[in-house]
Amino acid sequence: MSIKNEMKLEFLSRSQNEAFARVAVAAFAAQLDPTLEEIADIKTAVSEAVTNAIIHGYDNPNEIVQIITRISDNSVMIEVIDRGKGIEDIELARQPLYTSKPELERSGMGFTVMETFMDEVEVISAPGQGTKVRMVKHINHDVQETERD
Amino acid sequence: MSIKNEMKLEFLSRSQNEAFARVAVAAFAAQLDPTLEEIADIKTAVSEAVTNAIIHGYDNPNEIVQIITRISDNSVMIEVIDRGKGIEDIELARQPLYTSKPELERSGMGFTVMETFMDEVEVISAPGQGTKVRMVKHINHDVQETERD
Amino acid sequence: MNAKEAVDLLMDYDRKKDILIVSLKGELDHHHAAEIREFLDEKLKDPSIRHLILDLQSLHFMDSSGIGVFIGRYKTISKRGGQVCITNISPHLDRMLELSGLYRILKVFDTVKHAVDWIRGESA
Amino acid sequence: MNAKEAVDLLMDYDRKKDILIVSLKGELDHHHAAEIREFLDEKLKDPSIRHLILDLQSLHFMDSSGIGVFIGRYKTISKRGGQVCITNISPHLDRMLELSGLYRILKVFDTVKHAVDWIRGESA
Ligand SMILES: Nc1ncnc2c1ncn2[C@@H]1O[C@H](COP(=O)(O)OP(=O)(O)O)[C@@H](O)[C@H]1O
Ligand SMILES: Nc1ncnc2c1ncn2[C@@H]1O[C@H](COP(=O)(O)OP(=O)(O)O)[C@@H](O)[C@H]1O
Repeated sequence: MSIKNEMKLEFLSRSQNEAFARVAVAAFAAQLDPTLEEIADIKTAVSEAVTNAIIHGYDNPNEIVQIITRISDNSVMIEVIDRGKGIEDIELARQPLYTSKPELERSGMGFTVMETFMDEVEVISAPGQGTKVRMVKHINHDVQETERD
Repeated sequence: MSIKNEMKLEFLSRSQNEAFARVAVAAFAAQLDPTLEEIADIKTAVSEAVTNAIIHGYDNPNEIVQIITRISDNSVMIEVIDRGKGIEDIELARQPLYTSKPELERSGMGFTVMETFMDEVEVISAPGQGTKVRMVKHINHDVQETERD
Repeated sequence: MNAKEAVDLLMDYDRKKDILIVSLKGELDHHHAAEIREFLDEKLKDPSIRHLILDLQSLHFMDSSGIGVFIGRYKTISKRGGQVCITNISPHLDRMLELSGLYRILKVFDTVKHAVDWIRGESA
Repeated sequence: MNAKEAVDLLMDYDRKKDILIVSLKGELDHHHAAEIREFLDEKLKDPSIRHLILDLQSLHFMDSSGIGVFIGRYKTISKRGGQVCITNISPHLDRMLELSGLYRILKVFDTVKHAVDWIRGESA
């Protein structure tokens, strides 16, 4: 992947930053000329990963969530990183409907949504060290040309 | 100023990131519930400062431009930072119509625009060290309530 | 509309006998989930409400936090023997709801009117 | 419209005898300044164009890079003894143009038609 552009974002672990984070990543990814559907996919996946960092990774609103976004010719790579609690059993965490916070009415569908809406999702995590979710979305310009009005 | 929220943004010194930068800052400042006019002011000022970092601060597209944004109860503070050339004579640089790049059809109005659209503009710069432009905009919620439909 | 409203969640509601109709406008993420949850639970304190229709026509964004909200309200309503319907779903939302298995418990309709008619038919 | 077009600059043009009418859509910043400059300079190679009308109705954003572009084209046109007019200016753009002193050299009109009529009157 030859990198064409890159940005890094850091913000406090507060829920009001969820909207900001997805808008910022979408604005950056817009350089690849994605369809509205592709932008919606990216926004949703970013929202899931950022929400997880805020509610699962950290237990207070004064920690830092980091997002790194890289653009190549036809794909965008997004890393959402926290230095929080980390995940004990990544395989279990990725199962549809698994949530450690049912009391918050979490559905356990976050990772499933990321996997459905992005082309690649990799989770790197260690208890006490934090979590990095790396997602890739291919932006298919050939398909786009015909789909777009 | 008691800080309510904070973010930091870093991106490569390429002109296609100008739009991204102003959209990202505007999305963050939106938490203060500014009017559309206030958002337009902020976007314009950010665009000026980021453009300056890219064309005056650096001479290549692989350097880093940094933006720090802090929100308090009724104001937003934005710092646009480069580690580039720096400014020899800040007073001269801030004069309306002064530009060191007339060959690029720069109008020399960048700092004047920032000063007009923001409430405070401070320029910290040293030759060879880079430039930091710190801008503050007060978001007046009283006026807003009556102005907005 | 100002800049903040674009990413806010707004709620509107209507009442047709034992049916509560709530339309959601804007963005439903984790940040707004608490708000909509409180709003709905406050309304559902009224025991004469048996059914719930959620109109999503103006919901421009939703992540999996919304699924949790829908399931939670479904539990309340189904204890009363009522139905939860959702209407006016965008293609993007459709993929999310499909994925979550919500279609097995919620009824989906094109319009609020169709949902009301169906509930009337069911309980007739 | 897709996401990128929202922050792109699009140009449309029309020709009325010796008047070139260009409408700018989108965002005019430093990134797009080169594009619009090349577009205008290419068109202005045609010496039969004497006047330029820039219609800014759909220009949603402009920073001081736009001022530089306007002044540059003004220089070309005024050498030919022509006029540069701008039309359909938003309040935000108005503050920017006021500030820059551009109103001392450019003529401003509500509509393209008014600008055309005025040029016709002047050169009559
Ligand atoms: N950043 C994170 N830090 C710690 N734990 C996490 C993180 N992200 C996810 N998890 C764990 O993985 C589980 C499943 O996540 P997810 O599929 O997004 O569902 P949900 O957020 O609804 O619980 C979470 O309940 C949590 O236990
Ligand atoms: N970040 C920066 N780094 C170095 N020099 C700068 C920077 N920002 C501004 N300057 C200097 O200040 C001058 C005036 O800036 P400005 O008012 O924005 O006008 P313009 O960008 O049109 O030249 C520039 O021409 C440049 O010489």
